[in-house]
Amino acid sequence: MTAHIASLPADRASPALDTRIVLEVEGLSLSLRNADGLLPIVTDVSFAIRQGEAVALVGESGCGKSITASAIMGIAPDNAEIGGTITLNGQAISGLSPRARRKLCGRHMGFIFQEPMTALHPTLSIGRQMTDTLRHNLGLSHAEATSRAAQLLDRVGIPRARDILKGYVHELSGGMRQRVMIALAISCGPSLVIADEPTTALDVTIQAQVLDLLDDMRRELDLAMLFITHDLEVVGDFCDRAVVMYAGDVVERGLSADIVRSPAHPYARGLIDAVPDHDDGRTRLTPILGTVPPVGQWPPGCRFAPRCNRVDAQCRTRPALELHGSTEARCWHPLEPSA
Amino acid sequence: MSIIQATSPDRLPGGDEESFVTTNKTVWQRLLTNPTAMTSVVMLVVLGLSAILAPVLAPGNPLKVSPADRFIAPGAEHFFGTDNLGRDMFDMVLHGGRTSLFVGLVVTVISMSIAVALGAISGFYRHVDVVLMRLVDGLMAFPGIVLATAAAGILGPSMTTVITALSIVLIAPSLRIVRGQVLVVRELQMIEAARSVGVPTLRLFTRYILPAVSSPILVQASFIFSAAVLGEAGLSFIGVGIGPKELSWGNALTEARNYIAQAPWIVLFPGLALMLTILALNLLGDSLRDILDPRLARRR
Amino acid sequence: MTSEPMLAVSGLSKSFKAVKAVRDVTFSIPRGKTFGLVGESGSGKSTTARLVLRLVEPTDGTIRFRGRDLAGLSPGDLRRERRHMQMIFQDPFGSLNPRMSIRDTLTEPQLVHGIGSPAEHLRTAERLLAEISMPRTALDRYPHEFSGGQRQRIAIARALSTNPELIVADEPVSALDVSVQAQVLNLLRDLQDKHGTTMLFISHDLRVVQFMCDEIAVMYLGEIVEQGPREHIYGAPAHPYTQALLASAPGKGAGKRARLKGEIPSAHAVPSGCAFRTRCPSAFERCAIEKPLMRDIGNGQKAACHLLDEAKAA
Amino acid sequence: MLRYLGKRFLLILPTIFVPLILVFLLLRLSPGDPAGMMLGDQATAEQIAALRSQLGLDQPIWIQFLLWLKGIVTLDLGNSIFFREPVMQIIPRYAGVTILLTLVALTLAVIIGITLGLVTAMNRNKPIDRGVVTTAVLGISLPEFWFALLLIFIFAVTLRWFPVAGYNPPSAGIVAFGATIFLPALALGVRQSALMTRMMRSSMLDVLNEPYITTARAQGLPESTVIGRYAMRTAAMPVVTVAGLSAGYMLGGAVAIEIIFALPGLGRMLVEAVGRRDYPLVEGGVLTISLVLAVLNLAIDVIYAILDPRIRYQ
Repeated sequence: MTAHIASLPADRASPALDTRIVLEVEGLSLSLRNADGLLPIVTDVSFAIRQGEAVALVGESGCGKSITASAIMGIAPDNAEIGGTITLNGQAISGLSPRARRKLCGRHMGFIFQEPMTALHPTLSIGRQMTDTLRHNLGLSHAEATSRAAQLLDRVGIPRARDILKGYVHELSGGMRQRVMIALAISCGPSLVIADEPTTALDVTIQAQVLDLLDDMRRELDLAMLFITHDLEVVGDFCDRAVVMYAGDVVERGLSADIVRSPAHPYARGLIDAVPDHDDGRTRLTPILGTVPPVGQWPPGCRFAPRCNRVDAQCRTRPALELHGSTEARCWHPLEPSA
Repeated sequence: MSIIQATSPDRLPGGDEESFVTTNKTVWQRLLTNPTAMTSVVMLVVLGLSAILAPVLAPGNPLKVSPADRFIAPGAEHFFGTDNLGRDMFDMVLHGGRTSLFVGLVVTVISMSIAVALGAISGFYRHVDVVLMRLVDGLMAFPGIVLATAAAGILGPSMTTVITALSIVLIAPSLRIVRGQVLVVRELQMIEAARSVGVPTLRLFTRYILPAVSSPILVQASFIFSAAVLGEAGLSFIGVGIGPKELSWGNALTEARNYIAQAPWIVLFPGLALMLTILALNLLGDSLRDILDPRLARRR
Repeated sequence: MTSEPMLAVSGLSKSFKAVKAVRDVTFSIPRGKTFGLVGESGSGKSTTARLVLRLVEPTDGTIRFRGRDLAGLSPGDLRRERRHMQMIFQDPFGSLNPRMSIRDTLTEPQLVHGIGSPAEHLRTAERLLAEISMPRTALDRYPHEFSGGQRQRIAIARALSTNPELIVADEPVSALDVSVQAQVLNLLRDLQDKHGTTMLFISHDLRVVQFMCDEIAVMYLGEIVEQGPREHIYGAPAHPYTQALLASAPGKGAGKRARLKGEIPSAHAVPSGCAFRTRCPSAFERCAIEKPLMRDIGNGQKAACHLLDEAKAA
Repeated sequence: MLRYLGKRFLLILPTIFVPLILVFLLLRLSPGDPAGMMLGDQATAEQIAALRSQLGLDQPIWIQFLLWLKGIVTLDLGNSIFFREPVMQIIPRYAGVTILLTLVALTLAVIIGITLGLVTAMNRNKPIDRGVVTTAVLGISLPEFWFALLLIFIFAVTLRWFPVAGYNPPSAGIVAFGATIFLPALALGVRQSALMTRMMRSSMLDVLNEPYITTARAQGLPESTVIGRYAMRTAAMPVVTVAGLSAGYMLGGAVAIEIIFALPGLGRMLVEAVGRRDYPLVEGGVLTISLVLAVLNLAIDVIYAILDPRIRYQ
């Protein structure tokens, strides 16, 4: 499977082609078991991330991007049924026991959440949360863990690190909290960091600072980064490649520069057109009509068909993810690449 | 936050221009299909009917003494047996239920009405709130039954005393809940939206705030009912309740405890009736909470 | 353009105990135009929106609307005046009463202001539904049956139901997904063009403000630091904060640009002199001592920064 | 921290005074002459007048209130009418039993509640969870005094494991004391432990859904640490809060329990004093219970402040 992915044309232009693959997700599907049976949430998601590379998982709320990340981390809800294979640093981890999966967390995978205020413990000190992780994962002594924690805080640009270690999350500003979260995620030297909407809750100027920090950390530590977001402009700026999801499906995959400039899938095009353009005056926006179908009410065939302006009878059957121009798209009638 | 909730199906936006989100069952449908709720309703209907129909089911004075029939074990003649004075326990339980349920109902209505009125004022006027909440603090921490005992001792045991004492004691917890809910609702954006539209204060209260707090009030009322039934029985049991001339489940147990070795049934049945009533009310409160507040229900 | 602006706010201030949330805000909106307030959290933009409508009582300042000072109106007069000024809120899930059908929601404003008969209320509600492209069957449905975008459209219809002259929209699309955002923004602009409504538009999203507004004021820590026509604010920002704000927005490539250092100070401890000086890349001594005044820099653009004086003197 | 405790102390004052004032008003404002009622039908007019002036009942009500307040502050509550000795000498003879009973019952309830709450939350919807949840509903519906009678019937009358009634103080040895306190404490504690089980269970289920628990797991911490340190710390807080209220209910429930088990405690003393119209002793009993509760609640506030650093800053 590695060979298959490595041979994708999209990868040929990837800046990180020569490095090893850290994470490989192949045919990942996830359903939630409830009283009425199995509810599919995510179907057939495949992508790979190389060392030092940032891959974006893009989509609107409910597209399944966050739960995909939780499946990779092994912290999906208890009632989730997961199919497909997940390979981390060459080891197939999807078949491992929950206990073995947990051992990979922290040490090999770090996680950054959207809301650091709620993602950090409210009544344990910052230092305690960091040293717990360091001591458990790396077997450090209390003193070693404390000084390592202080170094980490220093590294993510937090002044007075020793004082902050004694403090609590509610005493920090939003940007500082997210820096602590980042320090925690990279604390045990993971090869993969998954960031779930890490800057959505932040102000614009702080968002820029935190994005820069993430970018720096990725380069300095040669991290593979899975960046989950709804914001295509952030993707264009900070990610090498992008995977666009819609209604639990991957609809487009390729270099993020290509997708942002000239997407093949009408949904990706719609997402770009829906954002007000910087250098435009009073023109109308081009919205995507209708709304995302709820989970469990996906149409057969192409799931975007009911909202698509290029739809025809063929769209009643499910298209495959195929190469169109420079990117791969799951579409019968992809857009022509623009010059 | 985002990991589980963003993708949980019930939070997804759904429907488009012509097809709206398919709605869940109405409150009534949920009530009727909730086994716990229906069990409690059936229990309460049976208990209520037997209290109302007690004079028909057990005619005559249940307190009439019949020394020849002392300590008859439960059987076909006397379903629940007889006590130390030869009184039929079945009759006593039926008639005792009238007192318990009557006191419970009246106390619930009185304390909840006052709590809603005061809670509304308290939720809207800061200075009233400060005073009222300190009073509530004082009343909440202190054991109501001790206060009611003192009150009953001073005012003399009677049904009025019991109802007054329990009403006062039970206003405090209800008031705190109503006030808390009003404070939450008051901060909702729909209230600001209504104010910005120009909705007058009184209409704001009746059309926006009261409907929003009605569910917790209903839930609280069933718990207050159960607390009142328990309180009456407790007061009557220690002899400062409705007085020995009236029948109540608590009263019946006062003397029964001296004969527990000879005739355990005279302790068993009034207590069982009491417990089933309280159980039914608690179950009703629990299931109402589940039905009216789906956010909490998902947890069960 | 008529000479008198629809709304003229002057010296508007609000303190919550020791916190000066809004300080000396002055702006005016010509009839039929959209004025944007943009800023990060703690900038006081949402409080300003509520002060303008007197949903929050101002500590100081005047709000001239339709020829009268709103700040001086009695509660009764203010309530009656509300039919001419309506608000759209950020949270489409919270701003509608879940127990009121769409019919009741849309007729409520007319009812409380005594506009027309019940039959007319219903006709207006039906017309509004048509304007937001929703079928008549929506009337007897309840808010929870709609998606976020649909609810926000209903909230817009409610705001229009009294035919107001001013609409204040506080972050009306920030709770919505991008594709739905576009629907709502289009709708707002179409309706504004059709009815000629004046709008005060509040957002943290520079792209959205640029799309919606004719004139824009940038707020920082409770004050307006720069204000002017859209094309000048975006084309030639004069204040270092505006420049930084524009530079921080994503979508410009990953190249390293000058980033603002530090965090937004707490509103409890606003820095002396220029409030922005603690994060400003070009701050100098004067900024800590003296508060910069708003100065005209031509083309209707104004900014409060000492650098502009220095540039002029140089 | 000290400021917080000072504030909590001020908030606890109403807990002491509201019940006392209520009793004061009931005594003074209820129909009939307390002095006459206390002395009974045979008393002469002189005797009544003497008692009236001794109790200060011939003074205006506000003077009575001040005198009464002075008595409380100086802990001089006068003489018991029945025992003919100072109230403050009688109270300690009864208070110890009640306090011990409440503490044992509270400890039982907290241990049972936290353990079962934890077990059920970790085994949600499994047979053990369903079993305990059902039992807890039954437990909450169990009247203490009836449960006490059942316990006596089963363990004292039938199995003869414990004495039917009576009391051995701790000085008589821990086994003798335990034998007389176990059944009363169990009877008193069962409702509260059922309440705490439910509270702990739902609080734990809430906390397990918190993002910071996901973070702890995502950091690779073992489940025992995640539950034992990260979840328990926050999940136990509502239980701590409830413990204060539980103590109050228990002091109330102790009245009936002390009567049933013939324990020489405050509750029984109070009921007897009420029956004898020994008002100084009634006031003394109420004051004692208030003070015990105030101390307990302060202790809980301290625990709370240790568990939750956030409230220290409020």
